[in-house]
Amino acid sequence: MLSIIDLRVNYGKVRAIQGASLRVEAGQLVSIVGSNGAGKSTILQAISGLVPVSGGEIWFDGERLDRLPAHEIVRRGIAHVPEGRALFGRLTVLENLELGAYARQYTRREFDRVLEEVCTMFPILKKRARQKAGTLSGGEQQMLAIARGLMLRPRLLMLDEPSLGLMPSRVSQIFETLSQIKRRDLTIVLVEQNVQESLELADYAYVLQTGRVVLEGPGDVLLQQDMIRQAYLGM
Amino acid sequence: MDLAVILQTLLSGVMMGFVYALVSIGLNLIYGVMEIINFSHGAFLMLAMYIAYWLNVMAGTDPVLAAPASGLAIGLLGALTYKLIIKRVMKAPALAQVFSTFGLLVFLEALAHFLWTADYRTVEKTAFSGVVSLFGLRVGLAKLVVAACAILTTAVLFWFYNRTKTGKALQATAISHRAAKLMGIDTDRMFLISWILGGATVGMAGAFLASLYNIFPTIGTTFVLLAFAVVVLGGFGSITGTLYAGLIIGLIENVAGIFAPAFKYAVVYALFIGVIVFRPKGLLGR
Amino acid sequence: MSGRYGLFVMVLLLAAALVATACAGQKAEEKKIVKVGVIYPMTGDLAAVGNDHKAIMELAQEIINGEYDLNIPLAKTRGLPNLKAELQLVFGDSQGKPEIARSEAERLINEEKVVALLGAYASSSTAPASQVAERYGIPFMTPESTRADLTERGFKWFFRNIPYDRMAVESQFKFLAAVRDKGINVGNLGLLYENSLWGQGAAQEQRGLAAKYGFTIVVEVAYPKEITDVTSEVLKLKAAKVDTVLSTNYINDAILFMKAFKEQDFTPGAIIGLEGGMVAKEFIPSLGKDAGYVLTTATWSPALIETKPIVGKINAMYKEKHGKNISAYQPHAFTAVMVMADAINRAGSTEPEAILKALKATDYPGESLIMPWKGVKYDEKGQNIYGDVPILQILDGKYEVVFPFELASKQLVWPAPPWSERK
Amino acid sequence: MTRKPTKETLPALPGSSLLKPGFLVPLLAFVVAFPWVFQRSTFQNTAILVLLYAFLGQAWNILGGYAGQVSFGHAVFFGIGAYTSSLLLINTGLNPWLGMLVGAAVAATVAAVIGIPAFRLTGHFFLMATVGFGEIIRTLFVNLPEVTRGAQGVFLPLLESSIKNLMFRQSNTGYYYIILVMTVALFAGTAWLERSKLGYYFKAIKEDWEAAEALGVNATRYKFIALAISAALTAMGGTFYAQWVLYLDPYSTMPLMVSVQIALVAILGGVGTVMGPFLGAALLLPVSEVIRVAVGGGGRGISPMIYGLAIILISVWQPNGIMGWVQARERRAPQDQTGGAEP
Repeated sequence: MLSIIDLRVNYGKVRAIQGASLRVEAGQLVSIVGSNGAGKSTILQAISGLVPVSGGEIWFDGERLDRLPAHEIVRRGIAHVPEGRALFGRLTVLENLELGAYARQYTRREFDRVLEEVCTMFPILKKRARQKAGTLSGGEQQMLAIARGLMLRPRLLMLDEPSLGLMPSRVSQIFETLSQIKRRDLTIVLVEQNVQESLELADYAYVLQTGRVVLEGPGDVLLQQDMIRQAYLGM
Repeated sequence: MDLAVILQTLLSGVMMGFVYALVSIGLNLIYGVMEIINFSHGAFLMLAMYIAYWLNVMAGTDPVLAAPASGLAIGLLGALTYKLIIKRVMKAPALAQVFSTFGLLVFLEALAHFLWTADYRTVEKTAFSGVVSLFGLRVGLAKLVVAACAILTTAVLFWFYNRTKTGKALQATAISHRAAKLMGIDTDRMFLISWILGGATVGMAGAFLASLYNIFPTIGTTFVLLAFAVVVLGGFGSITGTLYAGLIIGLIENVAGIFAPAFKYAVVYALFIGVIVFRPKGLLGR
Repeated sequence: MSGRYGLFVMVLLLAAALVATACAGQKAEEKKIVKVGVIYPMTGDLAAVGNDHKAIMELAQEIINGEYDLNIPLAKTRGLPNLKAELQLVFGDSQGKPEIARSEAERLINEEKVVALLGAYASSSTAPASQVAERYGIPFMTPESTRADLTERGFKWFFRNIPYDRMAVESQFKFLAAVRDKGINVGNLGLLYENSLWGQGAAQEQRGLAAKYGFTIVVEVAYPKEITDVTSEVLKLKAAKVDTVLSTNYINDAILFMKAFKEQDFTPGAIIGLEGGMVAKEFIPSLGKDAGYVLTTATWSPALIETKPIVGKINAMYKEKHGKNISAYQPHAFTAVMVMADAINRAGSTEPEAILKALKATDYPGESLIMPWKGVKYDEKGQNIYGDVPILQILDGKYEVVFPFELASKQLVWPAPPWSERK
Repeated sequence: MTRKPTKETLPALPGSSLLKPGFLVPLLAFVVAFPWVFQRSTFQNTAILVLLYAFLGQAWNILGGYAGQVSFGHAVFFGIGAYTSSLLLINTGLNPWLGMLVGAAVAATVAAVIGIPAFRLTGHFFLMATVGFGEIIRTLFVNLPEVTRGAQGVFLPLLESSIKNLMFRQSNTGYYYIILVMTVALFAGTAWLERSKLGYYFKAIKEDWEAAEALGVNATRYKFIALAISAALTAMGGTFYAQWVLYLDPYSTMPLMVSVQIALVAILGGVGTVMGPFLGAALLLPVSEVIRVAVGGGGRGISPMIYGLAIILISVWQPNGIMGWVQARERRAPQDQTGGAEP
């Protein structure tokens, strides 16, 4: 569904991604793990068109993405829930969700149905609909960010550090949600620092180091690898 | 000081407040969405006043009715400004942005001077003359009509900004370009829209003001400094804030005018500095 | 590498361009020519004034250099007969900025070798430009800068034709006193003035003279000239129960105030302006009948076009060329050229000292002036002592002389009728 | 590899080729010889204006270019300098050179007071605050006639021509050399600043305020220092202006347009570079002069039209100013050399 071939991204002189190739099959949950600065977020940003690609190719459903502007990529059905959530804090929860559906020309009725669907997954958001997004708690904000992404009815959902900065109890809640989403046959790319959980959840995973893929394989297989255990799980 | 004077002052302040708000909204829209200060805003206003003036001279159109035409024309000018200048300096240092619009101001004022000389011009044929008297308070009809039009225009813009999909997208872009892109919003289009809307509102404001003021090439500068104060006071990116701030400045200006007219703009600027220092998000910022 | 040389070449090219453009003006020395420099704002905010002045001064030059049957010295003869030379005006652009006015004065003196300077409209430009003339020992004549202390600097080379602000204000008070003597109630005075050089200076004179003539000032309203809304200022005047407003405004604010007076139904017995906005060509067209009954001092009045033959003739010549009547301060500029040319001719020489001597001996006849003055004659400070300042009133959409009473073209109307009773 | 002009690819001293003797010596020779070569007063006056604005632009550059705090209110300091020395000269007969120092001190003090609220702001907000302060202080100057003579302005008394009196009656050469010496000294000082610890701190503040704080640079303190230096120098320029034009009033010395012109000189030349303000002044002022002479007096606004257009074009095509262009050439130069060495 999504294939990245020999991707390179430079920030000025800094080479953030220096030739990474990844594949994501439809219906899979693919995890990308790696230490800080390994280039995980950069890959997601390159896919969604937020950073210019210096080399390589990104293909999505037979269409080349890396020449398209960001808003066109969203229209292809790729939702990106970025690190730090990027909510519209001044706007209400409902308005945030509306904006999540911006790229779709829903009719009123379709919109209501999608909204209902998303809200059954996150009941708390329905209660907070008229509240400013900025006033929500950290966990709630993350829920909203994911919900907003789902409003697109995406074909590919990319999540960047959804559990970052949350209390442990909230973290498990997020992963609960993720597995729930996964069950709905959505294709997901997940970038996480919680390597254990994310690999448990993943169908397939890539390990990134200084802008290169150093290891890949099914999530449970990788979880058994010594390198992973030493580097990320402290075992 | 008797009550009548106080009430009259307040009324006059409120009327001017709406005018200031309308003049400032476009500035705020553009800054809110792009973080670019449009120094040529005053020149846009001036050109709009000339459009209303010439329509009045040539076709006898009342300036208030010229508003759609001048709104359209200045909206177009806004679009051109964005396409030809702003787009090219967006990635440049902030200073280059400041100076590109400043250069445009100099250019447009000189152009007006070249085309129409520095003579003061006054709209002579207007349907709204005379004075309305209400409970002993007096207001020029033209001013009343202008205030009403300002309220109406602001209301329409408010509706657009808060109730339409494009309006919401503008707000989203104002909050974060990156987040807006992730929603599939074409930010480049939003920038263009903000310039069109910014131009159109100040274009309409200019037509309204044409019946109240003398028209000459540098008339815009008089308003634009006040407009900056209004925008800062109201908070960037907030239309409601701009409306309230316009009212506050109109009131302060008029009240200060009673006590120390020579210092009245100094008082406005002092307040303006106070606000940006202690409440940088504006008096009503969130 | 080539970068720095490229830049150097650029600088040199610029210098070359400067030389080229400056040299272009230097030719045609064959005919005997006497040059007089003129400094006005030709660009910038005051450009309209400068360009209007230039137009009428060129007419004056034409009259001097040609033969015209006009009762003006030098009109009937060609050029300056005593020097057997033609007069040439050389214009400089001050841009309305003091430092540029200064530079232009030096340029005209050093490079154009002018024998005298005229200018420079705004007092803030006249001051530095005349300082240059003083330093070089060249006569400087201002046709229209009214700031009082320009003639208080002890300058040897400075001359002023226009009655300055103090004289105009004096005229306001002579008028008020005469009106009072007629048994009309002048009542309390209120000062309304734009808060820059001119307005502040006028207010200062008005304060002094009010005390001297026994009038009471009950309120002073000074406002910044870039004003956008004047309602509160009008309310302040109204609340202070002002009977007579002494109003010193530029055109823009003058119109705003008149509109606000009407809006707030404020009808003082009289509004007396100090030229400026009240005599500007836009004042009556902009306000229509609402301009009625306004009084103002005026060193020149459009009424003269009809009442004084010489003014009519010059106006006809001007109108034929430019399609409009002469207005406001243009006659002052015209007069300055005539008076200066006359002095140079009498001096019979281009030596500064000789011209100075001739200027000091000036006694220009009133009937040859397109001004309403008795003539031009300078006191030891260089001020024209014959400059009278009549008071005009706008009646039926026209400026009419109402004071001095013996020169009145129409009867004074005081108090002005309330707004509601005007037709 | 992309060849985008990013920060990382800049040489250590941007525009340094203009600071080498190969450029400086001929330039200095040219400016020193200028009044002898070009005796016409137009040239001399324009040259004085160029040097004065190069001086003012450099003073602005210390705050706006090096420390990154963009001000649109420098006309206030210019006016304070001009007024302080002139009023002292008139009221107490103080020598203008001493008056210049007093003016600088007053301006620095006022600057410090303005800085207290203004430095709580950054970016556009700081800029807007300086505009506001400019308007407020100008209003005060207009409305405190007891101190400033109000809008009436100030005539300077004519003193005997001498360097000591900072006044020359007949010739401009004296003025020219005084402002030349002032400007050269300031530019030398700036070149020193660029290499000094202080300059380094300024740049650190400009690049990343928080990072500078984290490195132990007291950012606020250095911002105040930059502002005070900048204001004091601008005031010195003001004194020179007063002694040269011999007339002052708040409307012509302290309007927003003067503030903008000061900043414009530095920005067009290239902010945060030693030679930028000179290049900006040398281009901007003669160009507007040449346009004015070429188009003629009755140009009805053609020259400001061209001026405005020029500003737009420069900001669009060379947003880093003339120095941006010079730097781009410098970056290309080494490659050209290696290219030339190969067969």
